[in-house]
Amino acid sequence: MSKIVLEVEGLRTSFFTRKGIVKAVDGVSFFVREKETLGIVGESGCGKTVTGMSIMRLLPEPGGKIVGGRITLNGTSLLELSKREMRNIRGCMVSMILQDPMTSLNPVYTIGDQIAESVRMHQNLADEKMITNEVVSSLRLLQIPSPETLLKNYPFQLSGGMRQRVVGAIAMCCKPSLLIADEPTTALDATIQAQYIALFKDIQAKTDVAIIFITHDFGVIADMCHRVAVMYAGKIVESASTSEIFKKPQHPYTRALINSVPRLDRKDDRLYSIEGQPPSLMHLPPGCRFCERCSDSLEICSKEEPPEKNIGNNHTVSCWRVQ
Amino acid sequence: MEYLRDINEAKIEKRMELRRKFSRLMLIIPVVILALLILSAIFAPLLAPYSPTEIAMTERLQPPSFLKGGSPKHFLGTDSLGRDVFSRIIYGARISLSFSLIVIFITGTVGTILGIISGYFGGRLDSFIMRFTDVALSIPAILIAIILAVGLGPSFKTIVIASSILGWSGYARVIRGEAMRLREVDFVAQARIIGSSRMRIMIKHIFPNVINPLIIIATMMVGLMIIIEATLSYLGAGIPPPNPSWGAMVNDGRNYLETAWWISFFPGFCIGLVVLSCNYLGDWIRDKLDPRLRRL
Amino acid sequence: MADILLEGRNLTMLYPVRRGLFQGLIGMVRAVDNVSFSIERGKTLSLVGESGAGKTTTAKSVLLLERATSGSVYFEGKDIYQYNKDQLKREYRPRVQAVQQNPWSSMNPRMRVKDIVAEPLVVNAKQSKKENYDRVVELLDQVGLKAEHAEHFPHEFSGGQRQRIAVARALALNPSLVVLDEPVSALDVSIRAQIMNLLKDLQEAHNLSYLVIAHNLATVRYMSHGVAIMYLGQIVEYGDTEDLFENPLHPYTNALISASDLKLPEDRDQNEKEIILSGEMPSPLNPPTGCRFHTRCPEARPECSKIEPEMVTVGKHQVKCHKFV
Amino acid sequence: MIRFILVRFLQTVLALLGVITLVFLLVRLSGDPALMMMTSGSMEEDLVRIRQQLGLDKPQIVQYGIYLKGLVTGNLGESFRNNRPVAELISEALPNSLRLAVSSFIASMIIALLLGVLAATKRDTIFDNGVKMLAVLGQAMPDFWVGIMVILIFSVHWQIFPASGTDSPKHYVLPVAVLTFYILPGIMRIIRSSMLDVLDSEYIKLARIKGVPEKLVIWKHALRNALIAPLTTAGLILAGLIAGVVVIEYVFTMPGLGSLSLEGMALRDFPVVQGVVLVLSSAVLVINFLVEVLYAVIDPQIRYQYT
Repeated sequence: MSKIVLEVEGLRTSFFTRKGIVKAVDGVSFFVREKETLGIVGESGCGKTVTGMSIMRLLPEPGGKIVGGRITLNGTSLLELSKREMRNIRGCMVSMILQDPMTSLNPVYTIGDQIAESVRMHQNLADEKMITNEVVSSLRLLQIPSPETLLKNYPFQLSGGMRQRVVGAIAMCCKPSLLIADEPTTALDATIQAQYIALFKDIQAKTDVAIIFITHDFGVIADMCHRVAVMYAGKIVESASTSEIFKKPQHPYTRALINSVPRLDRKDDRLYSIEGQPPSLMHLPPGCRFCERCSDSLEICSKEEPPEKNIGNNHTVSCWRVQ
Repeated sequence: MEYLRDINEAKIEKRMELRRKFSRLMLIIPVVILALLILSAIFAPLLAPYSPTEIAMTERLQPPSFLKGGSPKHFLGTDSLGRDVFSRIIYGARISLSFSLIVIFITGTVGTILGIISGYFGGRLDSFIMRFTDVALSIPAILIAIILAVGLGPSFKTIVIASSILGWSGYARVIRGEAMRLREVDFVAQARIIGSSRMRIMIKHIFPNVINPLIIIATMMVGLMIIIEATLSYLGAGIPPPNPSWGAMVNDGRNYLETAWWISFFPGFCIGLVVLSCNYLGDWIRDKLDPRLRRL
Repeated sequence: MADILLEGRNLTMLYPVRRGLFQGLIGMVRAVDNVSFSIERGKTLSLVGESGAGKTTTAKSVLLLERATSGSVYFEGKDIYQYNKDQLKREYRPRVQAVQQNPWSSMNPRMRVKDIVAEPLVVNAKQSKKENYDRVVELLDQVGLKAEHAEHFPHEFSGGQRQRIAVARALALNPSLVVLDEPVSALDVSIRAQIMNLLKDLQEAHNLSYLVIAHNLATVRYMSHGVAIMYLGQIVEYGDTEDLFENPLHPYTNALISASDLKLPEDRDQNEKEIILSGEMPSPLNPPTGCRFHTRCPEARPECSKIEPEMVTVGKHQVKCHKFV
Repeated sequence: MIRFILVRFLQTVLALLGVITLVFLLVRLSGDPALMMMTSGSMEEDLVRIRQQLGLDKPQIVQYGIYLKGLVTGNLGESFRNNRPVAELISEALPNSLRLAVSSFIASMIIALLLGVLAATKRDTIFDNGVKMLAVLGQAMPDFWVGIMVILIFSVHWQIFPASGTDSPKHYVLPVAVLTFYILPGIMRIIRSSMLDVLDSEYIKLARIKGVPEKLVIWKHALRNALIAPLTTAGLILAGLIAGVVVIEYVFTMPGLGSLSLEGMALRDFPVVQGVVLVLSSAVLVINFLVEVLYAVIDPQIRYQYT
């Protein structure tokens, strides 16, 4: 087994708003190994993005706060670092790609400037030429055609797919050991999305980077991830290797989610549909959070939260039905 | 330093509750001030102890009653012609309030109509109206008032015209932006699919959705209009003497600063207080209705 | 002979591109280029493609939000582009309605649900308020909402419920055709199935025709009877859904299918490799000569860059590719 | 870029023509200038003579032409009061007004930038609330009253600064301070709120993800984008500045353009008033044009749109 890059234990993150406390992430644990991709899948508002931002320690201020847990990256406990130490790690040891390529680049600086800034900050390179070399090689890594000419372009001159590659180059230019990708392909077209995923598989093969892939799309998970954690209302309800999740899903939510997605390789007559809405994170129910929408809930489900059970093969489930 | 913080949720909840209570409390003060303003404007003859214009040379330059040597008959003292400052301030509320309401009504109506037309139709008509608006926005009403005052002489009518001639531009710009945004919103396309006419779309779908920004600008304009009226009257382009405009009263006291500062002080203080209340309430209304428009 | 409800014949839509302050004309975008399709009564046709493929523009020409530059739309055999304003208002508009992608922006936030759903009736049919209200309640029931929802405002509903309201509004005038523009893509994964099932039920109950705009092939396969794959303003493959997905012909269709199927790498056959297209869709301002797909096509041949392929019929569907000429 | 400047320049000229016409119409609308010049002892034939002198007996359109021709040759007419050319009066008064306006503008710009940016980065803290309070007060208190109160305290009571005149830099301290306080809140609010918008954007998130120090995030990544919004409202700021100059000159009895026009108003000296208004509104338009050029320099997208 290769070494563990990131370990998150019992992470709890809340937002303190005027209307009340939103428990966006409520006791989440997982780990990622070198050269491994972990998918975090869930619907909007389930806490998957907040988990990513918590690892980066970039929660929206004021209001967003980590209230419990540990985050360990390459043996360093991130929550105990000073602001300056954390800043040196950010963009260097751990990096992140955001969802919308159209807005995530600064419109008034050139592509070259924006990548070079990262290089300059985290690598001790004396000479401008060496910096440019680094920038160009990171653009090459992202398979951007004719990188030298691209350096002087502004973001608005590029297509969405190209911009997302530039964002990727910024993330990869300091050779991070962990990359958090927050729905990086959602805003892209299908064929461009396929390109981007193939690209990242290629990069992972070349660089050993561990990737956390945050998404709501099972197609992307199947293509890209080795292991999957399914989140629902601030908790991980099930986690296992990708093929286990697809072939032997245990949690009723996972099952329902997979069955409700139409398939391209077969003709469905009727889709399985989950009725109702996820609970409000401000007023969580006492028992299992999926209980209200679950088609085979037990009496205990509405009263007590189910504990996490390991059913072998690193497959964990939180459900009273699973023994 | 640790990023992880031990947080007592109950304590935070309690603090937030206190904050909510405090901000509700803070709202009462401006509401009371504005209520007083409106009441004194309506019931001025009943509330004012003296006539606002009657000259009493024997009573001139009396200090306010609460100062040493002050006349007990005149709460805020008297001016150089012996008129009661307090009574004049009460009557001044009438002028301030009626001026701002009239101008806001005129400019709001014109600005909304132009804004909706410009934003909804777009194209050349829009760029024409908007260039016009930009120019109008950058020419201060004071200049127009000065020109008009040369010809028409200073009067209530003069400053109403001067403030209205270009005053619609602020509304037009914002409303046009909103209308333009709304034109692209799906429910307008949906209305067209259903078969609605342009007129129906503008009245039924665009207009109700620009009411919020309209209310927001209008409330913010109340304070501004009070200041404009006062400024123009102060400069001599507005309400002619002996009528009690707050701005003109400040000017009356200009030559008596060393001996009778209260003549200038109280009317100006009044303007500040009223405008402060208007703006505070305006901000509150804006945050309630549409926080997006913070930038206005 | 199939019962054809609506037919688009050789639709072409050009947009002038102007730049700079003088608004000088710098070219024409061929957003839709010679597109023909037909929709049978009670059936669903899907237009599939990536952004910029021209599918939304095509739908706009059907909804008459914009008129095609050339070509025409036939409804029940009659050319509606020949209709005058009055005829359109009486005979066409009420019968072709739409559900839009984003349920958060497709409703006037200032109107109550009852007014939103009743608006098509108010604009088109002269009925009493009472009649309208009864119809609204009936419609809400059909889409799985309750009568008391009629008094609420849109912001009180979740995305899924709003999309139900949008469907109710689209059905108010008993249309024959409903254009569904990405009807589920703005919704959360767990809500999508509800809406897709609802749409299918309503189709059966009212013998509705659907024109679906979509980019997700799996959704399309579940929803539709016929598919048109679009690329850069043209239909490149067109035919019966089952046939097309079982036996895709055009290289672009193959690439799209490969990019969107849900398959674990371990389940792929040895010889079944994922197709990754190179490059991006060219600008419609300057489309490539010959076959528009040749710049990205893994199977391009020399003639592809020179001669534009004709649409040919292969088996049960049509394809526009030199491989089959 | 050159095309952009050229087109905007042409539009400015057109707008200028519009303003000139507006002033012309306002003067005609507001009454007969000849009547205004009449004194109590004037005769009917004086009226006719003055009308002829001013060209008022000709059709409106011809009058408009004469008026335009005068403007092009720099002839703004003569003052009724002392028969001196208006252009001369203006050029005497202009430097005083410019000194007042420019120094207040620079002062308020610097303070607004500092306070606005800091308030945005320290959102909802005591500092931010203090800045907001300052802005609210500055917007609520009428500038002429603040001026008078300042005179009361600093000139009458403590006698530190003179209350009127323009003789020495010391004379400018109070007027500049009051004018700065008057225009500051508007600029500060715009900078603060546009800074808040920018700080919420994805590219700022990305800069932080890159590990950029907070200082650089704010002053390098955010500020340049945040400056675009205040630039688009430059017209409004300018209008405030000019209105402020007129008022402050009057309060502190400084011989500038504002005082000139107000005296003209009081004496119904319409050529002087017309001249000052024309000069000030043309200044507004020209500065607006320069701001747009600056805007193009900051925002590369605009620069590229016109190449």
